[in-house]
This record gives sequence, C-alpha cells and structure tokens, in this order.
Amino acid sequence: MLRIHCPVCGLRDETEFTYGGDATMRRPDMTESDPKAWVDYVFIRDNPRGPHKEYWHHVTGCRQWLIVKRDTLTHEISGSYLAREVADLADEVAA
Amino acid sequence: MTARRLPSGGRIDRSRTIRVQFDGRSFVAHPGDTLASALLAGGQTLLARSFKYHRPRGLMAAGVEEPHALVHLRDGNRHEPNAQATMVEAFDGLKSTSQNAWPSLQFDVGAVNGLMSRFFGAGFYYKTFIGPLKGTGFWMFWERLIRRAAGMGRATTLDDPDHYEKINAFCDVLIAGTGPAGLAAALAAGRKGENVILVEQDHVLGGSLLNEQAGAPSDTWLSHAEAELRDLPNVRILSRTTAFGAYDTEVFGLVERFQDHVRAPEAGKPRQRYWLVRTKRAILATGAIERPMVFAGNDVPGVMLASAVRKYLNRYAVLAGKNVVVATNNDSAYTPALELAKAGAKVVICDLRRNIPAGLADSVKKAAIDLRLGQAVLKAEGGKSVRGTYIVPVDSNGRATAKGTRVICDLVAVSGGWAPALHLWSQRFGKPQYHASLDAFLPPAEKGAFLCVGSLAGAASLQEALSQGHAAGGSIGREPSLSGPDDFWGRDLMPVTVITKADGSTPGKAFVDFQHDVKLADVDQAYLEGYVSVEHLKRYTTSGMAADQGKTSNLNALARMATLRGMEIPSVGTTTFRPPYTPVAIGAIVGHDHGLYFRPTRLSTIHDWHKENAAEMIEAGAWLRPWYYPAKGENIRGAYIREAAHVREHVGIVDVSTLGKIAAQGPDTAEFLNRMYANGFKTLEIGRLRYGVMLREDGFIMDDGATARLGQNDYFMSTTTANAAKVLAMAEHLLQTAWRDLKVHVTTVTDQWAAIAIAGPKSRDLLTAVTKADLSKETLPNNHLAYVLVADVPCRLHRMSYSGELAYELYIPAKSGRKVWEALVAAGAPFNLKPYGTEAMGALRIEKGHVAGAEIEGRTTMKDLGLEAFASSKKPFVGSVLRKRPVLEDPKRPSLVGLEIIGNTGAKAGSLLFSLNGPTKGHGEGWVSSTTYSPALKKNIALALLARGPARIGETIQVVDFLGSQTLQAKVVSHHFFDPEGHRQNG
Amino acid sequence: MPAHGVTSDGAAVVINETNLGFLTQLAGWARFSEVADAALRAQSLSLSENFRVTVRRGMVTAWRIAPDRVLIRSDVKLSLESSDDLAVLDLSEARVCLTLEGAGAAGLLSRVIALDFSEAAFPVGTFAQTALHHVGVLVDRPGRDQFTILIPTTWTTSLIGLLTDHLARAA
Amino acid sequence: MNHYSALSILRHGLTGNRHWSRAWRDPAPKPSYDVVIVGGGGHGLATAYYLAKEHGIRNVAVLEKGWLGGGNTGRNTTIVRSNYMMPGNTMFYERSMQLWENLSQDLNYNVMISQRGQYNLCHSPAQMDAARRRGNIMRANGIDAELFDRAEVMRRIPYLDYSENARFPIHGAIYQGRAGTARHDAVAWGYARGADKHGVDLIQQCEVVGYIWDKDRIVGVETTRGPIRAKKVALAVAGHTGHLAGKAGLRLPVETHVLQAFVTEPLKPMVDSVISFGAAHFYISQSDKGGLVLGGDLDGFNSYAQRGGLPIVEHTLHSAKALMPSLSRLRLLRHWAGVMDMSMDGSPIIGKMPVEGLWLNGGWCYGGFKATPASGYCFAWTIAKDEPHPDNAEFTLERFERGCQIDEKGAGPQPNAH
Repeated sequence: MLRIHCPVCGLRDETEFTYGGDATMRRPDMTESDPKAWVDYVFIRDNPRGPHKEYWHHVTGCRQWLIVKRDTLTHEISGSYLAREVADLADEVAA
Repeated sequence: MTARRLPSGGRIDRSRTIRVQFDGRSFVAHPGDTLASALLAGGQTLLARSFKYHRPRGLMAAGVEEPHALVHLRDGNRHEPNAQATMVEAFDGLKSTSQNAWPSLQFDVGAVNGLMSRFFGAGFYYKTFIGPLKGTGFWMFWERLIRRAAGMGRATTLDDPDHYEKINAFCDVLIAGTGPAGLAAALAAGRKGENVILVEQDHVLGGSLLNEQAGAPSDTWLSHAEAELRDLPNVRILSRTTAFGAYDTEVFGLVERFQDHVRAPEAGKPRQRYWLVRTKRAILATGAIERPMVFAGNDVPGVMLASAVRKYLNRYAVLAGKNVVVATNNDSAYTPALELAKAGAKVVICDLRRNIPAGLADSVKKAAIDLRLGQAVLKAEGGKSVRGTYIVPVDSNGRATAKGTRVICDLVAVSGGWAPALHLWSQRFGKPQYHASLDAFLPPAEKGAFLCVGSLAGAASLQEALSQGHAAGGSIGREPSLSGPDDFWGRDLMPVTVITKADGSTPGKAFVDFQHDVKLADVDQAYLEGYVSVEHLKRYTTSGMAADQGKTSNLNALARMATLRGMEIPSVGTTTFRPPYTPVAIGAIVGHDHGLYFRPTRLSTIHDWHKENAAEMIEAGAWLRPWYYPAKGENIRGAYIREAAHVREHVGIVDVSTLGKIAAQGPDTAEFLNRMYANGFKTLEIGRLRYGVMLREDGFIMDDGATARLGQNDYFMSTTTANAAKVLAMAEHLLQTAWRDLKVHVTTVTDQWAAIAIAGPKSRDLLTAVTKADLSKETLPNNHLAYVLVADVPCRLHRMSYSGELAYELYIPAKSGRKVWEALVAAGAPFNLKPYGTEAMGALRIEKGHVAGAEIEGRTTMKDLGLEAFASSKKPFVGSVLRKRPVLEDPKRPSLVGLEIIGNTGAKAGSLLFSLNGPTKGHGEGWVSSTTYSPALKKNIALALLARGPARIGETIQVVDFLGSQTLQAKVVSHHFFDPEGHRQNG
Repeated sequence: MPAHGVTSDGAAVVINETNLGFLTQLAGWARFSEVADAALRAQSLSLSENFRVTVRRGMVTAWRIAPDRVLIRSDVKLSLESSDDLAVLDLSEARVCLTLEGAGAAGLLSRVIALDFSEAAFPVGTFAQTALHHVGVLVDRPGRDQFTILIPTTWTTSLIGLLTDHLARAA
Repeated sequence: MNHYSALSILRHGLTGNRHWSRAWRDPAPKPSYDVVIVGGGGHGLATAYYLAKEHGIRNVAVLEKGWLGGGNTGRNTTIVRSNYMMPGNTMFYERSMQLWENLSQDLNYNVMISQRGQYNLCHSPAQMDAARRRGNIMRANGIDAELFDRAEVMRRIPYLDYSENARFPIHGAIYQGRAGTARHDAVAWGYARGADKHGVDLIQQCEVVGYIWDKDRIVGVETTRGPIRAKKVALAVAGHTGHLAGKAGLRLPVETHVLQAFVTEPLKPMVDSVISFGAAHFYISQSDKGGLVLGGDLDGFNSYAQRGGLPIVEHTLHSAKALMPSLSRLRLLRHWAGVMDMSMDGSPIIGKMPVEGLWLNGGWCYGGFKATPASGYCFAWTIAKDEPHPDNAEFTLERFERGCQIDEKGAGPQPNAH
C-alpha cells in the first residue's frame, strides 16, 4: 500500500485517494480543434518505467488533486504537490 | 519411534492437565504444549498422509516450517482444514482429525499411488490424459478423479460463527521476532522512547531462547527483558501474531490469533485481529529455519530436524526417541545431540565433515556419543516409523564412497544447515544475496528502512545477535550480554545436503519437497527435460508451491539443480517470496467488512417511510431505492403498471433524493457550465432550469441532468444517481488543473437536499394546496423554479418533467425529507396521491422516450441517442472535438428508436434486432435497451438502438431473445411514444 | 442512540448523535484568505493557516478544509452573502454530527479509520478529513476521549451501524 | 523429441525416468532470422508455433529476457472464456476458445483445459439486462450462453450468500458452459515444445535492448547476446509493450498496471466452476491441486513492480467472504502480481506498426491468457501475410483516432477502469 503525502492533510493511506493517471499530459486549449491533439491527450501515454508524475485525487479528504512524483518500478514517492499550485503542469514538477 | 514425556523439565505447566483429541483418541497434555508436542508425548507418531503418494508422515519440525503435520481442527462451523499441528496451542477439549486419508490414517488406500510413483514423475499430467479424440472430454473425465484425490483438507460450507477485527496501527519501529536479537532491539528502541510494535508469532516471548533447557542462564535475562518491555508504555507487544507481509512505504500486515488458543472465543472477543501497521522503520529478527537433508526415506516418521528434536526436548520435555542418529553437515546439531545423550538417549552422530572443531569433538567424547566423521545417512528405513538408518562414508559431493553400516534407531535428527527466514525482506525487496560460506541466502544488514538482525543476518553467536539487535534498536542502555553454546552453524559448514549412492541415485524415494511429494528424481528429470531455470523447476515439479511455500525445500531443490547444471547456486537463481509468510485466515483480513457491511449503504432520509409502507427496495449503486410498492398479492409487474397508470391519471410521488447534486458557485460558473456541458449555458437566467448533456473527454456521453441557476454566481447541477461522483471528480480536476483561470467552486450537495418528484395531472393542484403558493402555468412555467414552504419547511420547487406529465421536483432540506414527504402524502388524499417506485418511473420515462443508464452506457454518442440538438455548435466543450471522429459520425451506427412490440408479449431488454427476413446471426442490427408495458398506450414498447434507426421508422423488424427462446416482431417508431408535443408537461 | 458499549479491548465507548446546528462552507479564490478572515472575524474567529487545527470560540467552530475553503459550525445561522470573491454554501443538512466518548473512543476509531489516534499524532484540538468505511468524513477531537464526526447525511445509518456492530460483537 | 502418451510414461517409468529428452532445445542465436519474436510468453510462443505450423515460416527466433512463460502466462488466474459482446472481440475470443478445445491434442501436451463453466453473477435488473444482451450476442454468433434466474443459480451453486445479509443480492447469472480453466504454465511449455519441434529457436536469457535500423526501417534487434537481424520484428511483451515500443519511437494508448492473484491452501473439491461476482471485481475457481484461485481489481496505478498492495488484498478478500461466507476460516496461501498493458479501451492491439519492419501484439489488459491461442494464430497470420486476419482486423492502433474504441465495459479512456 502506498502512503501518499497530501500537502493539505498530511501522510495518508492510498485508499483515501483515487488515481488520475499521467500528470504530464497537457490538456489542449479549449479552442484547439485539431483532433490529433485531443487523441494524443486522451489516449496516448509515455507510460515510463521509472520516475512518473501522476495525478491523485484526495477524494475522501480535502478533495484536492495532487501531482505526485512516484517511481513506477519501485513505487517510491519522491514528492507531492497541489496541482493547483503547480504553475506549469508539464514542467514545474520536473525538478 | 518411541517418544515419551520426561518426568521433569520443559516449559509446560505440569500443575494442570488438559486433554486433546486426534482421530478420536484422547491425549494428555499441559498448558504450554502444542498439539504436536502433545501428540508426540503420547506416542502418536503417524499424523498425516502425503499429498500425492499418501505416504505416512509424522512430525518433522516444531514450528512454521512443518511440512507434514496438517490436520483438521475443531468441527461443525468452526471446522478448519490444513492446520499445522506444530502451530496449534493445546487447549482442553481440542479436537483434531487427520486429513487426506481414506478410509483411515493407518490404512490409507491412496498409498497405492506410492507403488506407481515411477509413473507419477515430474510433468506426469502434461504427458498423459491428452485423449485419443478431439475436445476436452477425455481429460475432464480423469480430472474429476484427480481433483478428488488431490487437495488436502476438507472445508466446511457453513458460515463462520466467529468475528474478526481490523486495527489500524502506527509506530516508529516495527520489530518482527522476539528472539535475543529482537528483544535487544526492542529494549534499545523502547528506552529511546520510540513507539515500538514488537511482534511474536508464539504465545510467549523468547524465540530461540525458549529452546534452551529450562533454567538456562538466558531465562533470567529473558524475564528481565520482558518485564522491562512490558513496563514501557511506548512498546506494544503483540504475541500470537504473525507479520505476514511487508508492503510498499513500510506497511506491514499482521494477524493476531487473539482467541484461537481456546475452544471458542470468549464472548465479545474476536477470534483474530488483522493489524495494518504503518511504521517508519522495521527491524527484522525472524531467525532462521533449519534445512533438512535429502536422502532415501527422509520423510519417514521419526526423521526430524535436529532443532525440532531439541525444541521438543527442552521446551516440551518430550524425548522424541531413545536411539538417535544425528545427521549433520554443521556444528549446530551437536547441542541437541549432547542434550539428548544427557536425557538418556543413545546417540550416534554422523557428520559429513571429516574434521570438526576440537571443542565439539571433546564434548561428544565426554558424552559417550558415537561420532562418525565423513559419514552420512544414505537411507532411513521404516514405514510408519523409522526403524534404522543406513550410514555410509561420503565424498565431498555427498556420494557414498563405500559400503556402509546399518544403525538401528527410532529417531533421526537432521541438520543440513540453516536458511535465514528472509521472507518479509524478500517480499519487499526481491532477491537476496547468496553467501557461499553459509550456503544460504541472506538479506543485507540494512536496506531502505529495514534492518536485519540475529540469525536472519547470519549472526555467529548469541552475543552477536544481541549486539546487532541492540545497535539496530538505537544502542540505548547497556548492551545485553549472554553466552550461549558455541555451535554456530555457519562456522565450518559443509555445503552438501543431498546424499546419494556413488552413481548419484538414491536407494528409495528421497524428498526435496515433502508436502508436495517432490522427489530428488523429479528434479533430475526436470533437468533432463530442460526445465532448468528455478522458476521452471518450481512450476514443473511443483516444488516449493505447497502450503508451506517451500520453507524446507527451496534451497535443497535449488542446490540439486545447481549440481546438475554444474553451476553455483546464485547462477541458478532463487525464487522471490510472496506474502503471506504463513497462511492467514480470510476472515481475519475481512474483519467486519462482509455481509451487510461489505460496502456502506446509502439511504435517502425518506427511507424509513418506504420500508414502513412495504416498499420493495432495490440496489442502485450504493443506494437502496423503493422499487415498487406492492399491494397485497401484487407482483412487480402488477405494481409498476398500476403505479405508472396512476401517475398519468392522478398524481404520484417518487423519492429522487439519490440524484447527484452539485453546487457550482463563483463568478465564472456560466463559463464553466458552458465548457462542461454540450449545451450552451451562458444565457440561463436566474430562476430557470436547463437540461444538459455532458460528454467524456473522448466524446461519448457521460451523463445528463438539469442545472438550475439560483443566483448571480450560484448554480445547482443535478446528475444521474450513478455518475454523481464521477462528474464531481471531473469538474474538480478541470478546475484545479486546466481551468484554473475560472473562479468556480463545486461542492457536492447531494446530502443537503432530499428530493421528491411529483408527477401527474393533479400535481399542480396538490402542490398549490400544500404550499398555498401561486404555481399557475404563467407564474411557474416549465423549466422554472420557485421557493415554497411545505409543512413550514422552506423548499425549492423545480418545474420539470421526467415522466412527461405535468411534474415538479421538490428539493427539501435533507433532514426534513420525511416530514415533507408525509405532508405530501397527508395532503394528497383528496387528489388520490400514490407513491411510485423506480420501476414505474422507468416505465414512464420509456413512454416519454427519455434515455437513462441503459442507453447512456459508455459507448453511445449524442447522435446515437437523438440528443444532437442539444449540442452547441457555437462553443467548444468537453469532448466536442473527439465526438466528431469519423466512425462516430457514421450514419449506420445504431441510433435510438422506439419499438412497438407486435402481439401481447413484451420484449426483453438485451434482445437483439434483425431485419424482418434477414438472417438472425452475428451482432444484429441493434439491441433493445429498455422495455416496459405502457399503460398509457396499452402496448408493450421498448427503446432500442438500431442501425440507421431514425431512417427506418415504420419498418417491421425482428426482436430476438436467443436466451429466452423468444422471437417477436416490432414496429420501429419514434422513441417519443407518449405526448410527443409535450402538451402534458408544458400544460 | 446513545449507544453504549465496549471495544474488544474492554474500553468503554458511548456513541451519540448530536445536533449539528448550522454548517456553512466559505470558499474563495485569490483573495480567499483576506475575505474569509474578515468573514470569520465577524464571528470572533480567524482563519487558520493550518489544515489540522480546529479554531473554536464558544459555539462556533471553524475548520480550514482546503487552501481555499473553510467550514464553519455554528449554533445560529451565519448571515453571510456570496460575492465575486466568496462563495457561501449552507451544508447544515448535508452532515450529521456523531460524538464518540470514552476511553475506548480512539480504539474504536482505529478499527474503522486509517489514522493514528494517539494523542501525539492527533492532539486534542485538531481535526482530520478522512475515510470511514469508504465515506469521506471530518473527525474533530475536542477532548482526549472525545471525538466529533461529521458524516454525510445519507451514509449515517450505515456508518452508525458499522460502529455499533463493532460494539455489539464485542458485547 | 519424445512423443507424450501414457505409453511413453510407462516406458520411461520402467527405465527409471533417466532417458527423457529436453522438451525444447537450447540453441545459440543465429545472426539472422526471417522473423524475430520478442517475448517468450504464451503469446510469443504461440505466434512462433503458428508461424511455423500454419505458414511454413520456420526460420524464427523467440527471444526471452528471462525464462519462457515467466511473465503473465505464469501469473494469471487461468480462466478461459469467450463471452465478449463487442464486434471485434466476440469472434476473436471464440476462435481462441475453439483452439483451446483441441490444444492438448494439437500440441501433444496436456494443457488441462477444463471446461467447467463460468457464471457471471448479476445483482440488479440492469445487470441482468446487460447480461442478456451479451448472452444474445454470443448465441447469435454461435457461442454457448445461458441466462439463469436466482433460483437456478441457487440450485447450481448453493454455497454463495443468498441470505438477507447479502449486501448485493444475487438476481441471476449468465453462464458459459464451455468456459473454464487451463494449466497456465503448460500453455507456455506446450507451445514452446511445439514451436521447437517445427524448428523455431527459443532463446532464453536474451534481452532486447534496442533495434537495428536501416534508415527508418527496423531490420533487427540488439540483444544482450549480440545483434540479431530479422526481416520482421514482432513484439509480444505483455507488461513491457510501452517500454519496447518506445525504443522504436512509438507512443501507445497503453498504461502498465499491476494485477494481483491469490490462492488459498489446497482443499478437497469445493468450487466446481468459475464464478464471477457482479457487485465488485472478483472471481473464484479451484485449481486441480485444490487451491481456491481468487482474482480482483487492479491496484489501480501505473506500475512495473510485480508486487501488489494490501488495499487490493483486502478488497478481494472482502468480496470473497461477501460472496461465499464459508471462506472465512480458510487461509490465503499466497498472493502475487503481474504487470498488465492496460489499453485505453480495454481491448488489445495486434498489427503492423507505422514503423517499417515492426509488428506489435499488446494491450491485453487482463484478457491475455484466454486469448493466447487466437492471439498467436492471428498475429502469425498478420506477420506472414502482411495483413490482419478477419478476427483481429479491429485491433488496430488507429482505432482511437477513428473513433472505434472496442470498449467492452463502456468505461471510457481510463485504463484502470477496464
């Protein structure tokens, strides 16, 4: 079981969260009309074996969406942030 | 084998006598005994029959590694198969029986398999029963017989009368094992003030120290250590508890056998407790398990691990045999040998090694033990009990170099070295390191938040184990000091455990995996056939896959394969260990979460009224909803038709509190809704409602519902019951990520509002009477809302219709839901008000052609469901681009139509549609999604998705239910069956 | 209600449903701290920087449940208006208030909630939003052996059932 | 090569089982092949077998980084069934079922197909309707299916919870009698032995680390045992598809997730068919050895660790006891995990990739084991003929941009929901 640090609530069991997938995918602008951009966003994943940035929703806690840095091979978690506070979702958490 | 209880000694309470039963025979025991020690003390040496060959088996071990002695425990609804006799504490009245034997343990017909064993080698099943003909019949015929012969214990199908609990626990350090290293660690960490959870699978603390003779110097230290730990408020000691699994982020699963050592749990006490422990770090002090040797007859009752013989002697005061052959390849068997001699047994030691430490040789000599160096047991003889051994001189590969001698004995005590119990470590981290000098896999002393100490880490002495533990705990206080026997197994071990004749074969069956009856010859055959990787070996021979998960077999199988391949053990590999360490009762993990509490139940605040008024309830996700309110003797069909007809004629109320409700607030809410829904929302005025359709990101329909604008910045969205959580989560996601530019907050208010739909031609009259408000068509047209008082409760009245009737939804502060419902019922009498359930609600919406979950099933588009008119072309919204993908625009896609069924029989939802004279094969041209008898039309009708549907109105098609053997014809019509112009709802 | 009982450790617990009074959520955006603080000051409270500490004065309690949200329980209805910077939402009907009291209260909660209820980890005067049998609840600890739980109204019967099932089995 | 039969067992038994020969050879890799299949699991081995047997393409190597059948082939819950309703799926899985039914004879290797039947329980009228639709599609396609009401289910499997205490009462079930279980390891070994017999080189301990390129065309693979050239490179590496496709510059509609499986201690026969709970993702069957085999949900997050967590252990066991209360006193013996390529619609991808020289078979979600024979059969066809077989024609990579997702559950583009 993962224990995930929620910046609002503290360290919590995975069971309080739902998983939201790859957080590096940038949602196209609402005005984007090219289907390719949307197909990419909705369906295509890098699916890395190793470091991964991903969304978790603290659904039975503060209901904030987090971006969590986790290794998909070791499950080690190296950071978590409020999605809303990350200025550029794709790049900011890279550090 | 002539085991007996010694007149004194041991760690049992001789002041009390209890009785345990095995196969109907009664045995005397004392508190402190296990079932195994009690049976051994009573001379019962035959305890089980093996899995495949039904060979007689007795005790090999005294702990979790016991592969043979699995029994049925208790009876009736507390019956339990596959209990390890070595792990069952004796209690008065304990009942146990043998398993996997017929007609009896003594005379088991299945033993005939043993005679055929040469044909039951590795891979036997893969090569036979293929059958002469095509198909699976031949194999399945044999499979029935094979299944009956396989399996071990018999399970009951009765419900478990006991209860279980889960406890969430948190600590700074979890220590597994209370041998010297674990205790030393706990003392240091406890003194430091850390929150410690100390876990011991036994009912007493001490681990290996308990195998010392009672009164040994370590007893004093043990009692002081325990006393100090029990005084520390920050140390929680869990005995009778097994740490069964180590999981990511330092989470451990423990099972405490809280009340398993008694006949039945005390009133109010759970049988077992499942502890889910989150710790900051873990100290593993789980010890080591002795390795057996592989020689012919190594499974005969009376062939035991030397450490087990010692444990029975010192802890339970049971002398397992009078004439003992000790077979070893290391120092550790000498202590039991000396103690056995002291207890009066005649002892022969055969040690594979040609040289042993001088100290050992001296003490053996003093004890008049017959020591034979460079020799090993080639064969143990006997059937239901060992009668003697054949001892041979061996070379450095364990092969006999000359003829040997026969030694009469009733006990063979074996030590083939030790395997550290690294299961927990391996579960978490995978592959351990092989140490050639110890012929063992060891975890590193430190990895991540895990420290390994004591025998697990290969500690060479009692003092080293204590020092390691003390250091791991934090080195607080004085380091404990104790001296133990100088008999470290790893000091001078000869890494050979397989004893064969000169030609490499064994004079009889030599077992590698005892519980699964895997023989040395099976490993050899697997090698011949190329199943040489450790995983192939394991799977092909089933070695290590029995209920003991290879605790005594893994290394010996691996060693043999390494020999055959001419490789070092680590090159052949090791299997990683999987949780649980020892089997755990399913009930323990489940705790209270079964039966009605399998999942929480969600109830409307009007629920009790429905129950009191005899409603049949139905599950809708987590909710229970009134399905129908049967009159006396009425079935569901009678009830829903009556209820639906009543709504069309008079007025009905239905509890719709389960609808998802979301408060959307903030200055940008209109823009937010505009993006969320396919419809335009910018123009929605305060006090108005609008139906909306919401898509998934991939352009398929996700949900629909009405949104009300309550104020300038204040909107009230409703969703379907099923999708409420999904819609809210998606809105939150978008608002917290891509749409952070929008000043909007969404909050669930599903629980803030109870909701009642009031439908039927008399609904306005009823509501006017109840609210005393002006609800005329002019003041409150369709899709408008008003604030009203019902029974002094301030409510919000939405005028909108799902049934197609003149209808309203009344939103009531939740806690007043029942009060308002009852007020409506009371005031409804003159209007002939009746409640209706979800079945009638479904009938009404089908008549009206509204889609619901059966149509919005995750694969349909707005076009498919005739909702295209709601999609705005003036703005982008979630899914607006992908919904236009080419295949989704194909006019041949199944689209929503109505069906009028010809004849008196209704169609079944899930029936397939075919052209009238076409073949009824393949996927059909569509399917029936929802059906009902329409009381309004006096017809059986249905909603369906039909290829090119709307273009086929007027066509007659076939409706086929293959499963129900029913073929009907239906006329394709518009799905707006009833009042398509909406006169009634707009009236 | 109230339900009296003991845990399987023998420690006593009393479960009771109490009057919630009024529950109001304030939510906002960039100016949330300022606007919410002002609104709270009108109730002689202030906005906590901290997501764990309960702010209580008299009959009014405030929990900072998210960076831009605060939940206020009060005995009288608050007179607050939504604006472009503040969204006010009445949730008085959406939660039921349960109290657990007694030496076994923390032990009972440990059986159903994945939180550390030791005083060090969950001090008196703090709160947490968490899951009780898969349902999101708010747990407040006004005293050592005293917990207040806000449960979404429609789950209440089921969750009380689960809690009392523990006590009944332990009886 | 030994032919397996009762007679051969007898003969070898009488001679001390000392003369068995290898089930397959252990050749060194050749410098080049017509087809290199990456991945020695069930799918890769079956592909090689059918390439050789059906298409006469025998100059084939299967490269396996570990040991044959060491991935999901050996980690699943062994269920075979063909109860799919979406066009594109239905006949594919039925082809698989038909291949299963004669597989032991075809391979001369008993893969222990046990057609003991599978129940999918329904817990609401809506689930019954959905089951009827599925069953009707099966029947209309010539596949066996029956729909049972509650009373019939109770008569057939009386040990489930039919009491007032059941949180989600059983309304009925859809049943496929031809469904059942197979011995998973034997499937890999049987195909391996069959492929080897036809001349395919099975090369273990050979990890592919990259591709050999000729301009923008793949002409071979770089491996830990040296470069191996191939006219066609075919990937069948469940769980690692994204990783290896990535090396070829492909991004896929796939996430890798971990799925656990569970087994109890061995018991005398108790559960005689496969039973799927409808109120939660849970299913149970009993192995021939006697262990009850349990399966549940994905752990739910991207993972390449073959290791699961306690939440799903709990979830699965909760479901087990909810469905069958008497399981309470039985003990869980072991739980383990495999990694799944979860595609965005729950259905697989089999076909030629946009990169020249590369074919791919992946995205099996949890459906991979039952698909093994048809997957190999159709993939071999696709590789041999450069065009898909009609049964895998829908499993394209392009279906996502075209809008024809094959979404058996209707769950949408959320891999952990399939």
